[in-house]
Amino acid sequence: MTAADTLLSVKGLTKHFTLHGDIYSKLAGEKTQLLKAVDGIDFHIRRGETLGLVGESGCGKSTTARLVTRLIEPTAGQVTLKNQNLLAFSRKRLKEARKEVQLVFQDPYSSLNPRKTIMHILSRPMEIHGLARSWAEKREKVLELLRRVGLGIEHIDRYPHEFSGGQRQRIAIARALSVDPELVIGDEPVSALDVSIQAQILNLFRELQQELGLTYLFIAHDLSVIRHISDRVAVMYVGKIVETGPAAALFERPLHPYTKALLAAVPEADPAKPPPRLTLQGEVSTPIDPPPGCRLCGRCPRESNVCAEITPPLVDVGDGRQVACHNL
Amino acid sequence: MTEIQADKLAELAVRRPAIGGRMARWRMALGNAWHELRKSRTASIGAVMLVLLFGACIATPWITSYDPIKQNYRERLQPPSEKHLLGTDRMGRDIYTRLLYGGRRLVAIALLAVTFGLSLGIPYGVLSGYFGGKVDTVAMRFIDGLLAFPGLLFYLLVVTLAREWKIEGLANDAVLVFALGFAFMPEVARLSRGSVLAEKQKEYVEASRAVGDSSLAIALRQILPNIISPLIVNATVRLGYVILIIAALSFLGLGTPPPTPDWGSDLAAARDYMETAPLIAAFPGLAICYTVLAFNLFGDGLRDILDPRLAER
Amino acid sequence: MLAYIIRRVAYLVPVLLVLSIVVFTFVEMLPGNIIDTLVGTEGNNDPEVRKILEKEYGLDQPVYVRYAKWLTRAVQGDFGNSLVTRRPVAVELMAGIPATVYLAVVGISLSMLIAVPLGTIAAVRRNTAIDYTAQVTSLIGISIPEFWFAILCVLFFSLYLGWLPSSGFANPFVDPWASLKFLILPAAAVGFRQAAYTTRLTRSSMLDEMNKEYVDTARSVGLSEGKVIFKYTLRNAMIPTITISGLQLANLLGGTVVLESIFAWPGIGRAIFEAILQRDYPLVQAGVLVLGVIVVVMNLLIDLTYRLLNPRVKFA
Amino acid sequence: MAETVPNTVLALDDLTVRFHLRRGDLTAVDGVSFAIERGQTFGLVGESGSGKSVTAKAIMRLIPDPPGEIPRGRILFEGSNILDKSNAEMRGLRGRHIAMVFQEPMSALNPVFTVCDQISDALRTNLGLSKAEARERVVELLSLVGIPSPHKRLDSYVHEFSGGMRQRVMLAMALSCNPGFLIADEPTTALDVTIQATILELITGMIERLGMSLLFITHNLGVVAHACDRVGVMYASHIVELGDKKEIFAHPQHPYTVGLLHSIPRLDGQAKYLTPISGSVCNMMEPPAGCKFHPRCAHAMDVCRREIPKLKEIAPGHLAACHLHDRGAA
Repeated sequence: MTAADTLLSVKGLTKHFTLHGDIYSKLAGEKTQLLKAVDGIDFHIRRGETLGLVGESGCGKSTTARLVTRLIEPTAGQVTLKNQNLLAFSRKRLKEARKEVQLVFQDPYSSLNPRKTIMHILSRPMEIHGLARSWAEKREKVLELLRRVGLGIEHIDRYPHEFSGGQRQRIAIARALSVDPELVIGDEPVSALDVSIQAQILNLFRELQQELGLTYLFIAHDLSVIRHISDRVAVMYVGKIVETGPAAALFERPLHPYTKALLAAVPEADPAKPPPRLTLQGEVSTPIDPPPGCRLCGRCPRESNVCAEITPPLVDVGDGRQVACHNL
Repeated sequence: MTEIQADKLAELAVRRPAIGGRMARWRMALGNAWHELRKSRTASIGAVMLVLLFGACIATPWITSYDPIKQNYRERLQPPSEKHLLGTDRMGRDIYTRLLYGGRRLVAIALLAVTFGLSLGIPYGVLSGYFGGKVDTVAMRFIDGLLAFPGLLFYLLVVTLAREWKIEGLANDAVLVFALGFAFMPEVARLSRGSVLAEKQKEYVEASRAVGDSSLAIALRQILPNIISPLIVNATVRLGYVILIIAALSFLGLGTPPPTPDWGSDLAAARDYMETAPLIAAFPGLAICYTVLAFNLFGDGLRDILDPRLAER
Repeated sequence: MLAYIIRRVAYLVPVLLVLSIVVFTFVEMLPGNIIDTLVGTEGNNDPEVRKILEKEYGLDQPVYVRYAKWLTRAVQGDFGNSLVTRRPVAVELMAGIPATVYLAVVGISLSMLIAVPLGTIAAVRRNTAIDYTAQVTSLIGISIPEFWFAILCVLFFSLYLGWLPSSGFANPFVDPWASLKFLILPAAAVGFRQAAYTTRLTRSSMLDEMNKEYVDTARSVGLSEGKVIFKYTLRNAMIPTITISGLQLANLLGGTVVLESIFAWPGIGRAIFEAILQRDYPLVQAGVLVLGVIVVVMNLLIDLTYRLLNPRVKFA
Repeated sequence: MAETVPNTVLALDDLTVRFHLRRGDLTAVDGVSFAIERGQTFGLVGESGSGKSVTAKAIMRLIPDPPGEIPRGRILFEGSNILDKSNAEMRGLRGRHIAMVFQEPMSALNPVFTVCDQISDALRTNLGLSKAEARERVVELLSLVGIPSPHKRLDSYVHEFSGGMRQRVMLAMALSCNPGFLIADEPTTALDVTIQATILELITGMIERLGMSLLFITHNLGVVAHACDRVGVMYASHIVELGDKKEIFAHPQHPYTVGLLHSIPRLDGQAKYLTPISGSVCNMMEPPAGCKFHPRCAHAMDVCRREIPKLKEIAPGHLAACHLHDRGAA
């Protein structure tokens, strides 16, 4: 892999939220707590590939999406976009970066402004980035976008409430495409949709990637969706990446106990497959003031003494796979 | 792409709403508004009452020929008759005429005051809510301070000041507009801030930021249109409240001094004749009631229409 | 919890500051000054006397110094003397507070007693005659000017029927029967309007709550409809109702100016109103400040009650 | 249609639920019939808006009237029609014989009462326990559903529990009065996959242990595949296919079921492109004439646009409502 192949890389990316940090809490003697939403993660995405980021709710996947787009500012770490340090970007350069990286959100109902027509929603980004000058030019581009995402052109002057969830998600995708981005980040873009619609949208993502050579960071909690769409996968647990690797290998032979547990818990739509079960103990650990050591401590079937003290680093295990576990 | 589609595409690409088109759109919007209004009986009744009220206010000089101020001692305290629809007061002035002129003034003051309050409060609340952080904290503490003024007292202070400075006539009305609007401002600011905070959570705001829209543009062009409905409802109901306040102030003798026609002070003046001519006190009271009720009904109905949670009840 | 209370109390500081500045500015903005009043009344316009008086009243100092001094004294309860009675303003004000509290508390309690059951029934029997009656009555209640309603009450019950005195006050501890007779009309006038608000509020929050899933859950385990409505649902619906009623009580404590003056009720509202008419501005200034403080403190208490009633809200 | 043989706990016969809304009438459930055998778990599966939750509420008689109405059909529970029962009889049935677990325990449990208050209220009303007895029983129930140190969590409020624990509380409440029949309305949908697995295990374990029958409502075919014995597939207010779980997964007969199964991405990563069902669910306010699925169906024929297909037995115990099979049968 050469550096030129890498579109986005993230090193030690960290976001801590402070709880009870203000003066009143201090006056009342409350302890300041740190919510370590994202705690030093590394990953990279190569041009043209899809990296799937999977984990349970609250593990920091969505925060990661917002950090790499600088919708929120990280506490520490580096984000490199096309070999440039995204965090050091000037206002102007950041605006350009907004054109290069686009987001598709989870909730198709709240991600479109209900008071704006589809024409406005899709042409506004072009306006901001000066991609289309005249009204007619914008109009033509918007119609082209609608066609591209499989919507009828007669939809252009309608409002979002006239569309179904799946159609809205198509509009949201069209908006992301309106600025010709290189990287599209999908933050659970199909989890609010019904199965039959979800399949349509997944196919659309695939088609667009092939047509436009897009790069995806695809975030989801549904493992089958991740398996389906991703080339490589990163598994997150409470602010940390515990395992990454090519999708096929990772799903066939998971190495980290958490990945194994996740896979075992999925109920597959096939009565012949083994029933879902949980191979871990207890419930998801808290990201608030987590103890040192591995985040899975206390739940893991393969725990040893060292786990409670030292956070396992993400180490290469060959075949492009990395795992953060002391007891492989 | 089929040929028909290509045609349609070309047509859509070229067709731009012309002026006539825009007019049509307005007409459609108006039609839709009426259609929506019909969904709520409360709102329709309120709307009809308001149309009558505004109509009477606008048409005042044409629907009465009396002078509201000129006294006529030969016709004091007359009961309702063909000549004087609602009778005359203790100065022999036609009550119907005084009600019309008083209402005109009252409604105008209320409308201006509420508009003033909205124009102060909306930007204040929207910006405070959108930018958040320390600015927001300070701004909201200031609002809390203003909200700490109990009931009528703030108006009493302002009206007193106006009296001491001998501000009279139109200037006095302007002071009233200012005071009432300023007192409405904290509520508007709070409400719009609350809506902005709720709206800010929605992903379309994040989406706007993600495509590189500027903060001010997001706050004003994206968020503002979405928070208007509760504000309209609030302002409508507030109009009724403002009218009650103005009436109460003039009832207390702190409004515009006589002989200016004024429902509140006319009512106060009629108190002395309550036993002999109770109708004189009844009419201004009924007029206030009608006006406030109209605004309340309309506001209530509007809330039902605009609040999707109530839509299916 | 503690942190929350500390936070809320700390928030009071800027609020009270705004309040005090506005109240102070009010007197500052009056044309002329206290010397004019003093000198003017005595027909003496000697510049020397003015100078001495100015010094005595500290008017030669810059405005912020005077504000600081005034505030320091006000915090200690010293608001100066009334220009009319020459007695300390604090004494004059304290005399009015009990009557105001008496009226406000009785009025609010009366309204809650009527409005909560009425609002609940209206919500449960939605779109029936009871509901429409309750809705129309409460709409009229919030639309009718309270002074007009009061006058109508006086007209009917005092002048026409002669059952009740038209105005006045008696100490309930001295003559409870007379006091009650004096109380009925003003309390009804306060109560009617409040009841109108509270009925609407109870109805709409009951409707909100009745749509929630926990109501179905309660039914699905076989609880009786009465229990579902009056225990499970009403308890939730009462949270906003009690909160708003508290706010209204706070407002009534300072806002019954009109009713107090119609019924010659010797409360603080009437005291301030009369002070305005008599141009007794130290009393006005202090009165508004005191009422503002009462409102602010009441709001704090209501907020804390709300948080106690509602286990969902964390003290953060 | 549904025979009330003694072994049948619940039988729905031509159940129809309609809502009269401001915008017009909406038939949420249209002629639904199925039966649940004693000790069996019946899975009702369908996408959002298909009418599965309304069916559940109808069984519990929780459809608000107005705007809801049940113009047709019977719900036979233990042989007698629930819809004919008086309110008092219904109260006796609820909790003690039929109970329900809702999707969102956070909104389905009362926020201002402690967990103990809510569960013991049910116990005291239905079983006439004293306050102390009820409290003891609540501890038992909470430990039964796997809440650690239940005597400590007794006086907590719902919001103080985590998502998975909340659903356990919900289950404890439903099981509190030993009902023989449980309705679970999307009990795992709001949960993460690992928690979903534990709750699923808990529910199926409980059902088996207590010998209960279960109506399991879900949109997740994976859950159905592992938790249910018999399955009914709902689409736009109709049951379109009904049969044993293995039959349905191995030989789906209705084009909708087939499409659904082909829409699910697989964990083993086969199929680069999914074959989704085209279009989107019809507007239930203005449903198409004939088969509700025909606008999305690849096999739609003329008759599909005119006539609503009836459920027909295709193989023993396997029914589908599709005109394609008319031809086969003819």
